[in-house]
Amino acid sequence: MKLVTAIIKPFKLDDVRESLSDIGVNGVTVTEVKGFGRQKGHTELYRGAEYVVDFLPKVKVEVAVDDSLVDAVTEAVISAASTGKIGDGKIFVSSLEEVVRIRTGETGVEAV
Amino acid sequence: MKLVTAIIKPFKLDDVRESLSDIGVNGVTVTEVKGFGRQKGHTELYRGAEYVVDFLPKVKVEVAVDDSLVDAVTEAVISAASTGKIGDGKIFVSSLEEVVRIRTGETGVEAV
Amino acid sequence: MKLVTAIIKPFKLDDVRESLSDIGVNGVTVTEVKGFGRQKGHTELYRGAEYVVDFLPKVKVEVAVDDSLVDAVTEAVISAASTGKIGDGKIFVSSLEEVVRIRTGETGVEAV
Amino acid sequence: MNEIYELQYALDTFYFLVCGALVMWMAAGFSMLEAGLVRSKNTTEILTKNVALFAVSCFMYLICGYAIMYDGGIGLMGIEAFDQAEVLAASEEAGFSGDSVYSSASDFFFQVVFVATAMSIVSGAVAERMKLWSFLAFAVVMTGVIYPLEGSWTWNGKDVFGLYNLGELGFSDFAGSGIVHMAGAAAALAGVLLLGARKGKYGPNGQVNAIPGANLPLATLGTFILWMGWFGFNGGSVLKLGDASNAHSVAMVFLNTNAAAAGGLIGALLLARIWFGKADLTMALNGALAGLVAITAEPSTPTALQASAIGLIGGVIVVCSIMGLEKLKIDDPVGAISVHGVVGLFGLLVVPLTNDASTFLGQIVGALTIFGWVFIASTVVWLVIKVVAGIRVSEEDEFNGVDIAECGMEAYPEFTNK
Amino acid sequence: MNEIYELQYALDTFYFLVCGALVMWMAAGFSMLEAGLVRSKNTTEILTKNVALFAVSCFMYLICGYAIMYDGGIGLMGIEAFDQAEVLAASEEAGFSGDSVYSSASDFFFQVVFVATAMSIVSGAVAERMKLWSFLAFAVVMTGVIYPLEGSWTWNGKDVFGLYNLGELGFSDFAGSGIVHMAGAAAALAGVLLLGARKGKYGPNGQVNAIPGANLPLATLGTFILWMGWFGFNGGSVLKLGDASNAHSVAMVFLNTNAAAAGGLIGALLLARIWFGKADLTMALNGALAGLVAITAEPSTPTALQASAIGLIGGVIVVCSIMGLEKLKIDDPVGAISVHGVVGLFGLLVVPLTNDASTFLGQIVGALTIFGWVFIASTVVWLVIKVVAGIRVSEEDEFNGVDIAECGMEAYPEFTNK
Amino acid sequence: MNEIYELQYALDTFYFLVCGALVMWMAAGFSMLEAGLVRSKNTTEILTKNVALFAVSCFMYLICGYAIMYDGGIGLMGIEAFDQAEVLAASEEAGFSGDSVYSSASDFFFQVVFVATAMSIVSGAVAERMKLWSFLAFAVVMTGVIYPLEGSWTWNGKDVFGLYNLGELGFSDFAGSGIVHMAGAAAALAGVLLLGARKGKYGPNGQVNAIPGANLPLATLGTFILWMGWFGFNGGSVLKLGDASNAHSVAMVFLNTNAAAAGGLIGALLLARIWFGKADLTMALNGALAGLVAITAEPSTPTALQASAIGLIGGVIVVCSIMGLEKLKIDDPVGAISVHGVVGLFGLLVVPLTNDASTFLGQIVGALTIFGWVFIASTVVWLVIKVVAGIRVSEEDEFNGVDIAECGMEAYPEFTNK
Ligand SMILES: Nc1ncnc2c1ncn2[C@@H]1O[C@H](COP(=O)(O)OP(=O)(O)O)[C@@H](O)[C@H]1O
Ligand SMILES: Nc1ncnc2c1ncn2[C@@H]1O[C@H](COP(=O)(O)OP(=O)(O)O)[C@@H](O)[C@H]1O
Ligand SMILES: Nc1ncnc2c1ncn2[C@@H]1O[C@H](COP(=O)(O)OP(=O)(O)O)[C@@H](O)[C@H]1O
Repeated sequence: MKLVTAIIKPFKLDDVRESLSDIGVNGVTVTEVKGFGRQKGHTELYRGAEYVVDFLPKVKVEVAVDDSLVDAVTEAVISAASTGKIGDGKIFVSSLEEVVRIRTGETGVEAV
Repeated sequence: MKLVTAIIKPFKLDDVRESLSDIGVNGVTVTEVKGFGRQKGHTELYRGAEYVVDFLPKVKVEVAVDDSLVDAVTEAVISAASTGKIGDGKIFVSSLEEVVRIRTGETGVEAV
Repeated sequence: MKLVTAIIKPFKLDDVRESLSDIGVNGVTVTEVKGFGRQKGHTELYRGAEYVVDFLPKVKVEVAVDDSLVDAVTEAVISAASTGKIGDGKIFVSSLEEVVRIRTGETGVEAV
Repeated sequence: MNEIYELQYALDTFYFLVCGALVMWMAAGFSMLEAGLVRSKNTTEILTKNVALFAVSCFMYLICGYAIMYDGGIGLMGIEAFDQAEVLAASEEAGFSGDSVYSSASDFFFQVVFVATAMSIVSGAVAERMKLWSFLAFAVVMTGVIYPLEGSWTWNGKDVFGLYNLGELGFSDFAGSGIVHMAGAAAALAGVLLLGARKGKYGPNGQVNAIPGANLPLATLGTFILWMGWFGFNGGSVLKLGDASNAHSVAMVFLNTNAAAAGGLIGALLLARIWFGKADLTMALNGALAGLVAITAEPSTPTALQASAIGLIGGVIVVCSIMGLEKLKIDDPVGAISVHGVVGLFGLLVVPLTNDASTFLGQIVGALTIFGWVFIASTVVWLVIKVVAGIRVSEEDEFNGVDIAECGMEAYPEFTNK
Repeated sequence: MNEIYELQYALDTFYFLVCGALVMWMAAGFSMLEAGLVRSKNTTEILTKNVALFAVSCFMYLICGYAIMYDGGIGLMGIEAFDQAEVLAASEEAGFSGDSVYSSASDFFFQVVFVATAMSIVSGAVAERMKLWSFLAFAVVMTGVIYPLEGSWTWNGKDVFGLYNLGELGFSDFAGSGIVHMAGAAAALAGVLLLGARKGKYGPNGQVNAIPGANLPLATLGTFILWMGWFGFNGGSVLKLGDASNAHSVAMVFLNTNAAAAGGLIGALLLARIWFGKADLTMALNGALAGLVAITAEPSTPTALQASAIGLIGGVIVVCSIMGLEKLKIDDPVGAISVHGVVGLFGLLVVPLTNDASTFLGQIVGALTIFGWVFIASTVVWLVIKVVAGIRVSEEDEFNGVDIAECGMEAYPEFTNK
Repeated sequence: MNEIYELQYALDTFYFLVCGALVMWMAAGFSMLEAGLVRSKNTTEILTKNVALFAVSCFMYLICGYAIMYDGGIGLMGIEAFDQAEVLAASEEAGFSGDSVYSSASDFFFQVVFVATAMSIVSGAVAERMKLWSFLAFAVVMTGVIYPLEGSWTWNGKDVFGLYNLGELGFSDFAGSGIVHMAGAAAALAGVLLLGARKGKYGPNGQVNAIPGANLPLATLGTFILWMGWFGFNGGSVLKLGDASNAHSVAMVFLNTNAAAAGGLIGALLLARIWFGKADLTMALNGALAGLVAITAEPSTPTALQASAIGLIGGVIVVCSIMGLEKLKIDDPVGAISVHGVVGLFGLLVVPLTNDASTFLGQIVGALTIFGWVFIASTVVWLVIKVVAGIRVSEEDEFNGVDIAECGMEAYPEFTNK
């Protein structure tokens, strides 16, 4: 099993979720994160003092899938999340040694 | 060292933490996440327009433990987090190459 | 590629980000988390009833880097995040099988 | 002289309207106080309860409550009529320094906002677990019948079920420590006893768990609104402004009302500091309200120092009462039963100290009558509603928050919660 | 008798000032209502719009609006002068029960806050997408010219462009259901049609997406503030307090205003419950406001039951209107066009039922005149601004929220959003 | 004629009470403004400070402040007494158009809320780092002695320490730009200088860091509340309503107060737009308050245009002052020293332009006297408290927020913070 983690722009979340559904992924876990990268933050102002908000809101999408699906998932994320503008984000793939469904105790592919 | 990551129902957090303490786990890191899976979201209403809140609040619990403890931790989480109803969540186990305690620089089992 | 994950005290975030920049790391992803460990929580009071806030606010910093940079990153985090007081946090290093930049499709070291 | 009477009539009418508008404003105060002291998942519902109970109170009192309490017409029939000759004759009879002559419409307006106040007290105590529509059903009966009947025995001087007369026994309740506040608290207590505590409020070993309110600035704002509105509540209850003596009386009432609120806040804040080691804001707010409730039974006769002391004691009492009710596992999220009930009783009992026209006996009988009637009648009504429609939301709805279940809508839909 | 006239002058002046202060307070009500019903990323901007439009309204009406509407001096020149002999002569002429004689400064104060009310209605409807400075430019023209001209035809009895006279046709609008509320809604509608809907409000297949307001306690507070302020709005519009008959009239206005608000809330809440299955708080709030708007055209002649009914129908209409406008893809985040426009029209049309001095013809012509003038004039002004400076923020700014783009500042900078 | 005097007495008393209630309401305004402009971790504490300082002010002024300022009885002894014959005699002597005769209780009520206003100014400036109980200890001395003494020299006409008389020098401060606002700011400045800036406010290289307030809707609400309350503050300071000339004066004061606030808001908003490139809401709010402070020293003599201009200049000054104080590293989270101090001084200095009864010399000496006395006395008191109990919270408590440390309670316990 693999864990595919994508850091994407928040407003792309619905698109990504849908395109994952389309390829048969039934579950994802989503976290609000803040990203720092090549894309620059913006400046805010408060009573005459400027300050830079460096960190940009991003969303982290995690999907545990069978090894065979990794490429499809990666593709799906890229096609749905890409805007071509800086800051579109990253995908990380890592290996999971075990996956368990808490409710049933099922493991492996059965569990996701 | 392994990292055990559990996605659970929020109101089970205290139970899980306690049952982990019981088996000697002294530290955990918790993140608010939103989950999408077989469990369906609910419908809200605003001025006559319905909308579905797809993502359900979940809690992600991460525990770094020695390899020997992985099964015990998995067991503990399952027993504490399970309600038998859909949406109870998942456990992912992955491998950590290194663990460091920032304060002391200790590594490995010493560090957790 | 490796993923270096550091759990640190929130007010050390800016220092850590700067010291990472200094060694050439251009991107990080940050998550608000709550930690439970040796450092104790504090007590709040509400209308005469005390309650313990167990979980302390922490920040999780994730950096994907080339294998060669792992030690430098670890060093940088330790030096920036350490206060010497309990609760300074942990660093976890794990392996990434693939890294993709969504915008360009670049992979590996090119992608970060 | 007729012009002078007309000016007096106009001034007194205006005085009632201004005071009434201030009391109406208290509805916003209760809303904000309660919205601040519940959890965010129950906030939309408590707001809905508060706006709806205000509307229901106004409607029911207009339909039949005022008629029951003051023998007026059903639906205020005829209140719009104005007869100058009648007004002048009444003024002549009363004399310039006699009873007040003013528009009956202003009288209704001033009275109706009192009913809403009584009802607002209930919503806070039963918050976070009572069904919205069951609550509103209760509001219909409370404001249409239970309160008006009790009001007719006190402010309208009728015999209690034809048996005895409170005024003759020396009962006196200037602006309603008992008639409004304790009455509201009695209805609330009946509801709370039937409802039970919020899930998780009391632990298995008798421990009391804190369930912090989600938005303390709102609670503070609510308290300030109530404090301000109370000037209308007590100040208007002099019932006449238009001669020098009564004007001075109104001024003393304002002064004493303010002094008592300040005293109550100080009393509660200091006691909380000593007892808990921290400056508990919510107790301070309850203390100010307790000071206000305590002085409400008689704000015109105490000196400024006496008013301060009465308020201060009220503030001390309310902290003790809140802690005591917790021990008894009577779960009142906003402290309404303590503030309005326990301190309301205290307010009634100190009246004879400064007002010779009242007696301890009268106060005790009056308090028992009001509490007994409202508590028993409310219990019956709550029970009927419980049987017919249920009064408590399901465990799941309580866990998820009543906002989604009852209103379908979150109060702070964008903010992430811990 | 001179002293009596002076007292009457003082009382009537004070009455205007108190009522004016209450209407000024409505500005806070609109701010809170709108701040509660927009998303958090657009909150600073809507607050800025609201405080700034109030200031602009006060300034422009002072400079030229009042002069246009009531033939006064530019910049209120001379309003500070006081001549006792003149006052007494005027009082003598009017007689004790005749027209009101009071300070012209108090008159201006009472009038100026009405302008701000009309303008506040616009800000809500165009929220979350209109440029701040374009909005304020519109406010300059609306409060300096468009509203005053229309006001001169109605409350000042001038001929409409020298063509016909609304008063002669039997048009009557007591406190401004049409003159203030529908006028504001007409300007809002013109703006909304040119602006278009918020991005994401309407889906590709005609589906209506919910965009929930971020802070419902604020919206509720705003409604309570408006409810309270409305006593000044309608109550002050009797224009005289200082004799018994007028005092009674003021009292009836307070009573009816409250009854209509309560009726509106109940009507909207029940309809929403039946229609959507849930107790929709935002509809209940709109219902209360609808009740208030509905009674505003004539709060002095209905009986209490009639006022309740007028309010209740207003509450029902507003829910239907909001749903209807959604169908038409007219995107009004706070429901201002429905509450003030549609129900304002309804308010005008029911006047003849209780007030014989008005006619249906007069009401219809009046409504068409007000709506036509304000809508057309506003469209022209919006168009000019659109060409010169643009009226809609960029898509990116809309997505990120106008707060950062226009004000550089978040409303809740510390709170994490979903 | 006696009835006329009684009506006049009643009307004037009522006028004081209504204005006093509006000023009391300003306490809520300061609370909300300050609660909106601090960080969420310091919100419970600033709320506690605000409610507690109001109570302390009321209590101390009742105990000894009023006696010191106006030679009354300690603890208001005897204020409750009413003697009709005395009232009538006094009215006769004053004459219908002469000095106002009204209830002394209403006078106290109106005065006491001014003290609280002065004290509220302090809490904002020292926010986020001062110990709660040290602050309250200062409040005891400030409201019990420092302010009353200064008030006795100005509004009560006593010689300054027996040396010179401000009235004789031509000092005039209608409603307290100097006596209340600048006095509060002087005490605040003394506190801020001893306290130092909040940690992190100023960077090592002289850079100024922004520390955004957590809840701008609250800050806006607070400003609207203050704006409304100010009608009582200035309007009541005419001290008499009950004849035509004074009634007109009160009306002019309302008009000018509103015009100045509007002017101040516009001035500050435009300047901020030009200077910073953005429509800075917090500056606009400060601008409105600056306009109000500027006009407070003399709202009755300017024309409407003059009042607008005075307000506008006040709004410009406040932005410059805030930026200037930042340069000097005087850290004032809410801008209280600029709004009430700098603009208060400006308000004093423009009085002679419209009011011939005042002189520049008098204004300057008066300003120096008030500022000198309050600043020096406050410094001494702050120093004593600093030595005895400390005035600043520990670095750790400041970092974690004073809410937990002082009140044990979070203001928004459920919401996740960035
Ligand atoms: N080395 C990294 N490790 C972890 N997260 C990263 C890394 N580099 C970038 N990110 C995340 O990806 C987001 C987008 O990266 P950025 O450099 O701004 O643009 P792009 O993805 O187009 O190159 C960042 O905001 C951050 O959350
Ligand atoms: N493939 C997956 N990858 C990551 N997270 C998942 C995956 N499937 C489910 N989850 C997480 O687990 C939660 C529960 O899953 P769900 O399918 O609703 O019920 P169950 O765990 O009982 O099968 C989801 O809300 C989501 O957070
Ligand atoms: N075994 C663990 N697995 C995951 N996170 C941990 C673990 N132990 C500690 N942490 C995280 O590290 C933080 C600091 O740990 P703590 O034991 O308090 O202090 P220290 O790092 O100084 O030993 C915790 O708050 C928690 O977030």
